[in-house]
Amino acid sequence: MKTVAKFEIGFEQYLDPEGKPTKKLPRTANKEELLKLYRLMTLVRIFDTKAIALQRTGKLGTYASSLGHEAAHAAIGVAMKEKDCLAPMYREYAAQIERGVKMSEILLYWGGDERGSNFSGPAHDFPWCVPIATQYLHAAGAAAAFKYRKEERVAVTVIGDGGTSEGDFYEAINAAGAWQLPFVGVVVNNKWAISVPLEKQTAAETLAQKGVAAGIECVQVDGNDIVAMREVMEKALAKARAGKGPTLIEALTYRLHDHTTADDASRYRSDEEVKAHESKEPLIRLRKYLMEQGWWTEEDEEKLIEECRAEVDEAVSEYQNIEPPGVEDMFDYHFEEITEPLAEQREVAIREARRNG
Amino acid sequence: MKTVAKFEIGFEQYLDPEGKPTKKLPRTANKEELLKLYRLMTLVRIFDTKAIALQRTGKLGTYASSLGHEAAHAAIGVAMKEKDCLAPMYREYAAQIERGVKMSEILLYWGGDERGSNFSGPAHDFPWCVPIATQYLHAAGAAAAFKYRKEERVAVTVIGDGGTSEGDFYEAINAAGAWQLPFVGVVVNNKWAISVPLEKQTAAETLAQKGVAAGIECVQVDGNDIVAMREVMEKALAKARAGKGPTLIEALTYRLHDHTTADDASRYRSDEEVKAHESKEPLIRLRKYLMEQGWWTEEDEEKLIEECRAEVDEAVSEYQNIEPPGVEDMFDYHFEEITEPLAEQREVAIREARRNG
Amino acid sequence: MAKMTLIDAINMAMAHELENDDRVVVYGEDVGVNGGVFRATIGLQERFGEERVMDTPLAESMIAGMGVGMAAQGLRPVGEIQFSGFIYPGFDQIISHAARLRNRTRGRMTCPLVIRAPFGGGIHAPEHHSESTEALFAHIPGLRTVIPSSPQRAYGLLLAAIRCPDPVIFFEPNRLYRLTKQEVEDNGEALPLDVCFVLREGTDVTLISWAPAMNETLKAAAELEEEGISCEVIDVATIAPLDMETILDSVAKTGRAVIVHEAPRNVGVGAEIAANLAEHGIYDLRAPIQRVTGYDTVMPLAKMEKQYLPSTARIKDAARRTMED
Amino acid sequence: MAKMTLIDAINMAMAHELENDDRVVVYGEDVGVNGGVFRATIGLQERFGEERVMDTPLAESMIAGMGVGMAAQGLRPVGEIQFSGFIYPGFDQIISHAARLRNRTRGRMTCPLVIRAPFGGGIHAPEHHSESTEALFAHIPGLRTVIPSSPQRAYGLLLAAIRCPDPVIFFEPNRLYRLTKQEVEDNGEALPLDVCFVLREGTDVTLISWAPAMNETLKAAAELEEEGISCEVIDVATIAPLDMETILDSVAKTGRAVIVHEAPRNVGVGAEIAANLAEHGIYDLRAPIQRVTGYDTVMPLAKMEKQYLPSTARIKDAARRTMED
Ligand SMILES: Cc1ncc(C[n+]2csc(CCOP(=O)(O)OP(=O)(O)O)c2C)c(N)n1
Ligand SMILES: Cc1ncc(C[n+]2csc(CCOP(=O)(O)OP(=O)(O)O)c2C)c(N)n1
Ligand SMILES: [Mg+2]
Ligand SMILES: [Mg+2]
Repeated sequence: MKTVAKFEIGFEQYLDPEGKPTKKLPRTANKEELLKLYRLMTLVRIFDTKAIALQRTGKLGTYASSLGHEAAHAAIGVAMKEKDCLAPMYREYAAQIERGVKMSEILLYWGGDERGSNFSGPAHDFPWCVPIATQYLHAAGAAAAFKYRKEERVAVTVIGDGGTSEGDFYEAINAAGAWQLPFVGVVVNNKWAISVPLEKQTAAETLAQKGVAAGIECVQVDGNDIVAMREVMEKALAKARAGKGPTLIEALTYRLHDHTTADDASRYRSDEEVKAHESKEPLIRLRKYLMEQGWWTEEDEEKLIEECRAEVDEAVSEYQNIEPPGVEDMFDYHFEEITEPLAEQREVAIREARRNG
Repeated sequence: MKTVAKFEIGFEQYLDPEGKPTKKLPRTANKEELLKLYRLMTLVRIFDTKAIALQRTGKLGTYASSLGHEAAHAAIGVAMKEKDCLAPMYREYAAQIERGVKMSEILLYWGGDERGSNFSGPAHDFPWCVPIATQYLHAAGAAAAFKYRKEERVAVTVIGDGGTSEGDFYEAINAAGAWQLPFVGVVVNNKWAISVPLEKQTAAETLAQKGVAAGIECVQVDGNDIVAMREVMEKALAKARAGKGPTLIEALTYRLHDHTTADDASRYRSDEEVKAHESKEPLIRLRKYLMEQGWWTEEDEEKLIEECRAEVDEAVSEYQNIEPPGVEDMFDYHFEEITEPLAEQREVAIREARRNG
Repeated sequence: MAKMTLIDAINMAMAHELENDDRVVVYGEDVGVNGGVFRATIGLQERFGEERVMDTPLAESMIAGMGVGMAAQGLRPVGEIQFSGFIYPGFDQIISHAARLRNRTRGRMTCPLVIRAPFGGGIHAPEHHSESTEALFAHIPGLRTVIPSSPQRAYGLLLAAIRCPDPVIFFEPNRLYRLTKQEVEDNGEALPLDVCFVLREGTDVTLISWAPAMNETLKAAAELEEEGISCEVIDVATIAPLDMETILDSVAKTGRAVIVHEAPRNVGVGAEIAANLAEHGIYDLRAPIQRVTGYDTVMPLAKMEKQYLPSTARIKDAARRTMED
Repeated sequence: MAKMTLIDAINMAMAHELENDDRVVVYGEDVGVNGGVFRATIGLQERFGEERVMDTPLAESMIAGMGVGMAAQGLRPVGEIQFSGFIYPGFDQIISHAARLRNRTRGRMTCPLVIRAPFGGGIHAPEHHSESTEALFAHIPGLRTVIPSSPQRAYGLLLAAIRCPDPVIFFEPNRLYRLTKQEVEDNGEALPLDVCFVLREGTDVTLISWAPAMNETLKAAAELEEEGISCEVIDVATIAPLDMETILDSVAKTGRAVIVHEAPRNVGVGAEIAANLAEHGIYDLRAPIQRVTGYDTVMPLAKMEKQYLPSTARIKDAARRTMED
């Protein structure tokens, strides 16, 4: 049989789990940038711990932890420009915080308040997206708008390993390929979709290769290696910005926490498996590298943790001090101008609310 | 960058457009089998011409021609066993006729009568499927049922080039891969989805490679070469039957007619393009090969055409003599037992029908 | 002023908006060179270029979902679904995103998306090509659903839909695409998206209808007139939000109501209208409300579709029944 | 007889059918080891094996579409959609295939498929986890839609759904999953799929409800009793096909009707019930029909959901209003 097409999936890594370079680091891996990233990742981790604690004490609704995913998320945040557009799923806090979303807004959303999605990040960024994989099409649409207006902007979107089984994921990457859109799709492969392990999700050896179906560039990266992750993001963004088409990036990481606070992962996976991944998590390896370089000390670490705690505490008290929304909020954002039938229902609801105090 | 996965897409061909073998033909390409196939393809082509004529004279509704696709369809039909299950799209008449569907039933369906789908083919075969790509999931489900009951049966399904852009297509092949189902998916790439050419449909160089996304075996084949097409089908079926997993097959062919009788392809594609493909169509090449072998003569050809015409004419008169359905038919097949509200509406409709004579 | 068909008016409205608003793009399966399978977009790609009138891959969730993305980023996308029976794969994007983006972000992002689709039965088309699906969309908060039934209303309502800062599902009765011609001026004047149209005044009974069934409803009114039954005829047209005021006013006058639609009866839009009449107009009603609708069956294939569709005769019967009480 | 919760009864019904019918398979996202996110399928994989209780990839169209395929080939698949708000990607397969296969093939093929999904609000869940979508399914010809609201009805109706030779959408009010316990015998006795349940007899006003709102409706009835208003309470439960006879009989007796549901009002199932009352019971009605429903808004996030949901107070108000006329 004649061969008519060939494909190879590459894997990128610069820092191994011990924080040892596996090859020469790229330009972006300088002291200043790496410290910035380390701070961001640390902040998000402390935020995450706090959010889980808030949920456990009834002060927050169901919350999706980002524990272990910090490098993948942070790299997305720093590689993007403000004018680029992010269509996230629901746990990429590091990317969003870097783009200006406040931690209090994240809490507001998981606290059950739509105002959290009217956030301080770029106004053109999409809100959290719960229906799995749908956000990939929003990003493709955004990219089409940028291309149409000849703007040098890129739409970036994120999905999980489980999400790659949904039709919308494929429809989006196929359209991005067909139209050569300025689109970067990230698959954050954390090995689990709630209780479903990757092996049950697909027979594909890598998730990067799903891009082959769309005829687009695709690459796998160590998503716990912030250096590699950033480098791969930067390249994909530059390519997209130059009008050279979309990229699909599979970031290998691991979900160290339960799926959400409503989940109990001990029901379906072993402690040993989790333990085995704890040593590969992204903060340890970056800290080791920074210390090895002499760019970071135990004292720096302690100071940073304190600073982050203070920042998180402030966000929490901001969150807790926000006035509850009025019942009219439920009605006022459905149409630019409220419709007649809705206006009537609004009156009923306001009356009800008054009656109930 | 380290390479973590590699893929190659093979292309299968035995007979070139001139009917010349490009390599040694397989066992199935013996005189008896090839003559059977040639007869089937000729019958379907004559049927097709007749159906279009019926539509043009108001005796049939919109009809989807299979002109040019005969080899791909016929190979599917002969390679499958009766116990296997076919989930077709809407133009694979050769496959269906081989499996026992009557031409009069095909006409009945396109004539706007549901009874056409209560056909004489295997009772477990799915009916025509208009919502593009949905049939791929039915086949995956059928395959799951066969696997569950440990039956040595395979579910075969067919889609067009356009259909490979739909989410259901990907969800089906991914599930088939994840569960290693006895599933064979055929993509009949006829280069056009109504007026949309393949280049606008996807950036993928081949449609076979879409199987890479699902981690399943995939192969491209000259779909106008009945020998290659059959061989590839037989192999995929044998593999599936042996419990060794699914295959995705891209069959390269060309839609020589309008999309359907409601379409006018001259609006969007050139005569030259169509002409260029006419010489590559499947009947010519098989006839040339048969004649070269001394297995077929002009007289055989004339006789065959006459026989086929007679057979088609009989089917047409069968179609035209079928009693029109009663209005109660509209109600009687929604539930095993008609529901109360529907029974009331049925009475109204019967009264109405009586009034209108 | 030119006399034109409903589909010409649709085409003219899109051309008008493409001409006057850079943010407008038209996209969908076969809308380019082919001009759509019904030719609604004919000539638009030639005139406005491939960047503004785009053929898409074959994927309805993509059409809806990318529409959300484009609209959220400042475009005014006008997507076509080839037939309303193929809109279902896009349902999730419409209900979960198009209809919710403004509310979800408390107004930060909006979704000025129009999804057009040929609609309804009566043209002897193949399976799935004749569906009446308005009830599924009318039930969705945050969405507008509009169905014109004359060339003038098609033009004015489509302009309004494209200019609307919120998502609109715009169904086009394909049976009426070329049925009659009407003078339509290309004056850029939009019609309101939340007011019903009183097409005929009368005193005995109000016939309330929309979409292709308007045709049989108007015929019934004319024929009933000859029998001495005076019908007021309302084209609901803006299915959601529903303008009950116009309907209630009319029924307050006539005391009788017949609701006519092609979609299945059970939990159809006719039910909502009847429920409102029962809630707010019960003391005006001089006879039970009548619904003349499609049956609660799958839309049949061509041979039976005439028997499925509400006929003029059935509408007349229903009106007469209201006069008996 | 054991006292158990509604979710226990669901689990027991599935176990009963898995035990007694080889054709039954349970499948969906996280239904295996994890037992479903609410634990409805807990222990089933352990007991019946991975071949009969299967975790699927994350894809709802696949769950619905493969369900059609499995059902057409002789299995009795019971698919789970993780929350009713995630059923939309499977909508096309449900409406275009599950509901039509028997009709399309004139009975040659059938689709005995059950799709279960947790349903409704009130549990402070994240976005999209609290939707009430019954109207979208009740409108679809060829489909049954069922929502139990007590452990006993959950058991009997789920048995019936699994044994039904036609497709059934089976919604489970997650707010009631663990709210109360009731004695349920594992006797394999199914309930009919087309009869409403009269839960309480009364003479002044009929309260018609279903799904989680049954809880507030029953409370309202008890409290109204103390005020001297005697309520008949109907749990519709079998949403489609709709048993109007039971409802009409009750309203013929009481002369007053209050319909209560969580879904948005516009073109909801309440509209169909009201329309039927107006058509067939108008001369029995002594007061305008009242609908107490969710607002025509997107289901709000947790902080506002209490204000969205029909409260006992609103139901009582509506009942009192019917007594004023
Ligand atoms: C369409 C849809 N189906 C189901 C769910 C319920 N659900 C929420 S998260 C999740 C698993 C997602 O796994 P993955 O894509 O790997 O992302 P991760 O949470 O692991 O980051 C599921 C099934 C949903 N939110 N949307
Ligand atoms: C879901 C859906 N969308 C749109 C259509 C309308 N339609 C019918 S055939 C067709 C093109 C199909 O092209 P392809 O898949 O290449 O198959 P071919 O007809 O060329 O064999 C379209 C868009 C449909 N039937 N179903
Ligand atoms: Mg995951
Ligand atoms: Mg094609």
